[in-house]
Amino acid sequence: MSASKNVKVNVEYLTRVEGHGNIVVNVKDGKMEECRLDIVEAPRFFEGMLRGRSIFEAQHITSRICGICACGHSLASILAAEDALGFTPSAQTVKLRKLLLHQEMLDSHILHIYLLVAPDLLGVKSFVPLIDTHNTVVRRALRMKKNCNDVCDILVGRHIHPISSIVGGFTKLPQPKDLDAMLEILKGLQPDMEATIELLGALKFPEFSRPTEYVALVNNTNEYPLMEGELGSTDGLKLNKKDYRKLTNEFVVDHSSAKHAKASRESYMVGALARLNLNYDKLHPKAKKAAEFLKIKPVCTNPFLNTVAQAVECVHCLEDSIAILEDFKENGVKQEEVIIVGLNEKGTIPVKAGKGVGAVEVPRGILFHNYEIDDTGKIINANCIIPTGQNCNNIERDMQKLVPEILDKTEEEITLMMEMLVRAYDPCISCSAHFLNVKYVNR
Amino acid sequence: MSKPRVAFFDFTCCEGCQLQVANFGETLLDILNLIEVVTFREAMSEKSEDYDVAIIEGSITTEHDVERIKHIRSRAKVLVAYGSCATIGGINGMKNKFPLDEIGKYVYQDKAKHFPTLPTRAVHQVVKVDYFVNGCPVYQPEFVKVLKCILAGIPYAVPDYAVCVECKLNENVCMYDKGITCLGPVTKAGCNSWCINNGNICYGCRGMVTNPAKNGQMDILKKFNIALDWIINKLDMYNKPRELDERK
Amino acid sequence: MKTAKLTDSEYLVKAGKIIRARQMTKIEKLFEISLPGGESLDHEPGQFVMVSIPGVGEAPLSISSSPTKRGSFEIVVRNVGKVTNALHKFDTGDTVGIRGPFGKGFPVQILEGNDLLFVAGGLGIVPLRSLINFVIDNRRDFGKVNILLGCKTPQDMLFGEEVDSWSKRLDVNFDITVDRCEDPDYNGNIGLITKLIPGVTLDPERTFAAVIGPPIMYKFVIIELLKKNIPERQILVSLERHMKCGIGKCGHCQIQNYYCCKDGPVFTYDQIKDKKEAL
Amino acid sequence: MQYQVLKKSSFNDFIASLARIEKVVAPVARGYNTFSFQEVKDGQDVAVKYIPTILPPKKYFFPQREKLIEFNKSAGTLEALLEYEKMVIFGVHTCDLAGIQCLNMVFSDKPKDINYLVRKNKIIIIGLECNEYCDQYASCKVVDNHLPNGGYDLFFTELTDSFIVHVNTIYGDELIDKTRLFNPAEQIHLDQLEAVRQKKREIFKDEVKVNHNDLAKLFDKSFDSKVWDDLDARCIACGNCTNVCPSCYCFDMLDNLNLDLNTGDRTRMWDGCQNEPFAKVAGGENFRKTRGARQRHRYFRKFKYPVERYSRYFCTGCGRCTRTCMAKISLKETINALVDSKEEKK
Ligand SMILES: Cc1cc2nc3c(=O)[nH]c(=O)nc-3n(C[C@H](O)[C@H](O)[C@H](O)COP(=O)(O)OP(=O)(O)OC[C@H]3O[C@@H](n4cnc5c(N)ncnc54)[C@H](O)[C@@H]3O)c2cc1C
Ligand code: SF4
Ligand code: SF4
Ligand code: SF4
Repeated sequence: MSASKNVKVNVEYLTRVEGHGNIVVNVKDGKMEECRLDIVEAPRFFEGMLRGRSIFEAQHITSRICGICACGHSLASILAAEDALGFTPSAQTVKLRKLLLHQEMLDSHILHIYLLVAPDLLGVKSFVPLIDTHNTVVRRALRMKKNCNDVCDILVGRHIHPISSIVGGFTKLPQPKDLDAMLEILKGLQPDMEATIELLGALKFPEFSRPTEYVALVNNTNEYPLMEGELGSTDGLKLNKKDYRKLTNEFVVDHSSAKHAKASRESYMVGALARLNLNYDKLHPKAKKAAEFLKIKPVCTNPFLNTVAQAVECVHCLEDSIAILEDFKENGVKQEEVIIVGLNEKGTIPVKAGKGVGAVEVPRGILFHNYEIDDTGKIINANCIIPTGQNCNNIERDMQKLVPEILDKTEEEITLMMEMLVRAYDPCISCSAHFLNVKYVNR
Repeated sequence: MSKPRVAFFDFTCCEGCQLQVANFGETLLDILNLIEVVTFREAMSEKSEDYDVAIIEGSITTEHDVERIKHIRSRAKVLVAYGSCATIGGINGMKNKFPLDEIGKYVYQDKAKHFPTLPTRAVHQVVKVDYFVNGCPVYQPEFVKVLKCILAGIPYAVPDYAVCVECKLNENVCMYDKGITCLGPVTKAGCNSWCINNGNICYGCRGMVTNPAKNGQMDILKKFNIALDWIINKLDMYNKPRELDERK
Repeated sequence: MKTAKLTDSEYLVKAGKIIRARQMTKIEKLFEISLPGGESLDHEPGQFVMVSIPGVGEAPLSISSSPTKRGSFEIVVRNVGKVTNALHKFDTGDTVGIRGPFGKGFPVQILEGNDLLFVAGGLGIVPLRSLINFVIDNRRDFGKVNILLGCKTPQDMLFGEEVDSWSKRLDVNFDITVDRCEDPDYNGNIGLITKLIPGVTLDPERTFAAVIGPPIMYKFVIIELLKKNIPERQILVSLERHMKCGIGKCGHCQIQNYYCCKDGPVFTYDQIKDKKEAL
Repeated sequence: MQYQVLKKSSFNDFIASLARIEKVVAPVARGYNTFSFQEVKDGQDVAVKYIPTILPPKKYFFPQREKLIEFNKSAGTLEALLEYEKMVIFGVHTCDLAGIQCLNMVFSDKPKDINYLVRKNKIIIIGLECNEYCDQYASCKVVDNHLPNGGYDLFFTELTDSFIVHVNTIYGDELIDKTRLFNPAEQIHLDQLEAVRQKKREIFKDEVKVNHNDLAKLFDKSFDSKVWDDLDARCIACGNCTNVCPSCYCFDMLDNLNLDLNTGDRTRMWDGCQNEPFAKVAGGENFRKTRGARQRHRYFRKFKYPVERYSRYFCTGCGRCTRTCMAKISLKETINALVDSKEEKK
């Protein structure tokens, strides 16, 4: 019967994702005629707006690309700016940035797992009904998110659009009492994290598999690479971050809604699952234990399990944060490194013309910022490549493989499955729309 | 009193302000005791066309946005502009510095025609706004304050004095003493000088005070060894769409 | 940080019970308020109280009723902002916080035995009414009484019936004018209140003028009164300023060296004529 | 004993032993030649040589934000409350002592402000003499505040290797007793103190073109001066000058309702006459609409109005307003400009 089935899925305003997207599936007589993810976000023209501004403002502005991965954008922007300026941050600064990125990862993953994905797996439309049915779970989720937020508040003033993390370092450094406060919060988070892993162990994710190329930062240290390293893939690709364009390799497909990216094959995936697939060995031992418990190991080819990979990363980030803080507690924070740059009124950071790339593993995958500046520090050109933009192509291919496999289900069930698939990637549509050449679908 | 039905809508923005709500932690549950959230696309699949309070995030940048905001206005009893994008145009307003087709081409090349866009406007520049929650992102304690005013049905006035006032009350070392320019003196207070407390400058995200001493401020900024266009850039980062008010 | 309870704080309020509430116009509402145990407010005409709603705030409001009215007092609230807006939602039976009475009212002892000219524009009738009714209730203690009222349109006239009763009294000279009127049947005065003053016959030596209205009104009315040779110290005005404490501390109401809340709100023209910030 | 002596070598012990008895606040360096009063535990934390702090010690007597009332609507209760803390303030310069004296007058003027007065009684004040000018902005001599004039429990003057300490109250005396680090002053110390004072009389000069006795008179004639127009063009109304002033005491009252929509408080918060909405009333009228009028009001509130009400200048000469002004509006320059413009008219 499925062979002659007609299915029309048209999800306008995909919810519980960041940004605006539509899913369009059209199956006629069992034949798939259309299957796409449309991006309908209003364009914001960030790259255009950056031109003519000081490189020292880029971080502040690009942080506003995305409210969810604001810290990630801010960090990628800072790294790109420092690369362009030829500035090398201190070891302490790098460590504090890692701590910040960990909070971002934790916060975003927790939001995704609990508030965006869990409702699907528990058969409700949002976390609101869960307040009554699963009150402890909701409270835990909110508490965990609040904890990450509180750490960010102490570290950089706030989580959304961090204040004190800038080109050159930090405008405010944690005092001994701050270190204690952050440690206390994060240690308090550990039991909730265990409960989270347990909860995920009890949830059932859809079964599906489609091998693809997985791309993430790789390096040859023992550290799970999030900010340092080069680009690597499960297909053996190795590239310097400066050559990111060879990876993202954007191309335009006529019928498609987005400017897509491909590396070695027709599409690739970035994000937690890609990172886990590439760098599993470098995870914190506790994270590995969580992975074993959740039965996820490399190379995992089920995109729905991206959520599980996120949970594993949460454990890693939490434990590594605690380790970083304990190290600071033991060795102290050098307060004299505090920096204030503004528009570089005082020439704190020497300026020269140059180009720079920042590549940071943000919650949804690898993020690139790339600036070209003149010898006054004015931005001449800017380019940002967002993880979801890179994933778009892969998502569509997953959709195209998935639809025929579930044609025996009702249209409603198919719709939900498609939404869940897209959501599993934790897409940040508003970001991606700004930077890839997407077809604007009039709403 | 039955709980007012509250809907969140996002326009052109980063959705960070909506996220500030999720970041309340367990306080969120106290808030949900007071209001019934009927639409919150970022975190809920439920949606409703029946709401009392519409909270608008983001600025108005397309024809479609204009239609949509007018529709929402016609249904909502109370309309709240939420965040810099909505209250003053915010970061998106920097776009207004460029000819629209030029900036479109720069970002989207030959596909630019698929991205029709209008000059960035704040919500009150298109429809009537009842409450303003300024800031990029919004300052949660202020949002709670405004929410309580909405519940009590009384107006809320955004402080119309400079961020410096709060900054001084917090006894920060002034950025100008550090040799760095700061927009605190022309920016509306209400954020408890958030950025300066954290060692950074004020970028003006809450919008200018109603009666800024623009010349005096320019004087001061000019004393620093920086080019005029950078100063103007600085003032325009959030406040560019303000000129649409002035022209009116 | 320690905390202690204070029983003698100036900021404590008494629980005022609204015993009557009446919407007078779209934006003005009258409240009659009684204090616990029927305690008397003991005010002078022209004084004000700080009225508060917990969680919303406080606002200075003139006492509109005469001290001769016992057991309760009246205020009239124009809805302009936060507190006044919230007050408009209040009704009979609700409780508001009361501090006061505050400020210097009209010097009743000095006025006794003299002629009086009342000039009220717009909301100015609210505080002036406390003195007018006081005088009417003690009519024998005063000489000639003239009442001049002005408002935007006939519909904006507050206390219509009461004003009517004043106008009908034989021992009171009464006149009224409106800024504009669309009603073709209206045959009263149209124009500014200043126009009414030349027509009043008075003995300047023994006349005290009490003037309350919007800021812009004072200048012009006072010019007319001076033309009538009323001595400067016999012209009384009541000024309105932003106020937060009511007790001469918060600084908002300062008019040069005067605190409007403590040294006023009623001033003689003589006191303020050299104060450029006053009028 | 009126005068006691503390060896400089015992200073750290002194602060540390004070800190064991009571909370101690003192000037602490904040970098960029700025200081603020903060809690200290040891003498090393204290910046004995400092220029006036960002905020004056006023913040302990009259805090930036202070709860006055707490209420519970459903229970129908409303209580006035006082937040206070016992403490010792070390290192108050003579200008700031004068500032506290100004506030004392305002808040004990009837009706009394109990919150201020009780809190003040919990605070022990240790003054510290400036043997030299703090910086070019200080103008303590203009208002004759460069020499101590009461208002403290103990008063420290730095001598070569010791501090000579004037004991002014029994509270001060108790501290001397409790810390056991002081010795009675000898003639040589008193001589040294006199030498310091003598030298001060020489270096501290009237910093403006008018003697301090004639200042109020200068303002009698200055209300319409065009000096205010100049300030109008330059001032940006950031409000810094009033917020840092030790004798400014204007405030706002704010109600807070908790999320239960039932309990809450009424709080007073510093406000300042430079802020745009300060004198605005409903209906839109602003009685000091221009920045120039607001600046004028500020000056008159220092040099004229309080003289009529409290018979003293409310400028303490600390120089904070000039130091902090974005537009570099200088108190001394303004006074001189007023003098000049008066002369021009003649
Ligand atoms: C002595 C005196 C007597 C008054 N008598 C009356 C009266 O009888 N009836 C009446 O309706 N109004 C009267 N007023 C005015 C009334 O106090 C204000 O309208 C009221 O305080 C505004 O408070 P709000 O919270 O509603 O407004 P807000 O929301 O606080 O502000 C609205 C506007 O009012 C201004 N404002 C705020 N607080 C005050 C204040 N304390 N005084 C003046 N303006 C203020 C604000 O600057 C703003 O422009 C009187 C004022 C004074 C000083
Ligand atoms: S105001 Fe700022 S934080 Fe809020 S949506 Fe806009 S860009 Fe994001
Ligand atoms: S740091 Fe900025 S906000 Fe603070 S006082 Fe200085 S100029 Fe004003
Ligand atoms: S300090 Fe300035 S930039 Fe920062 S939140 Fe406040 S208004 Fe916005």
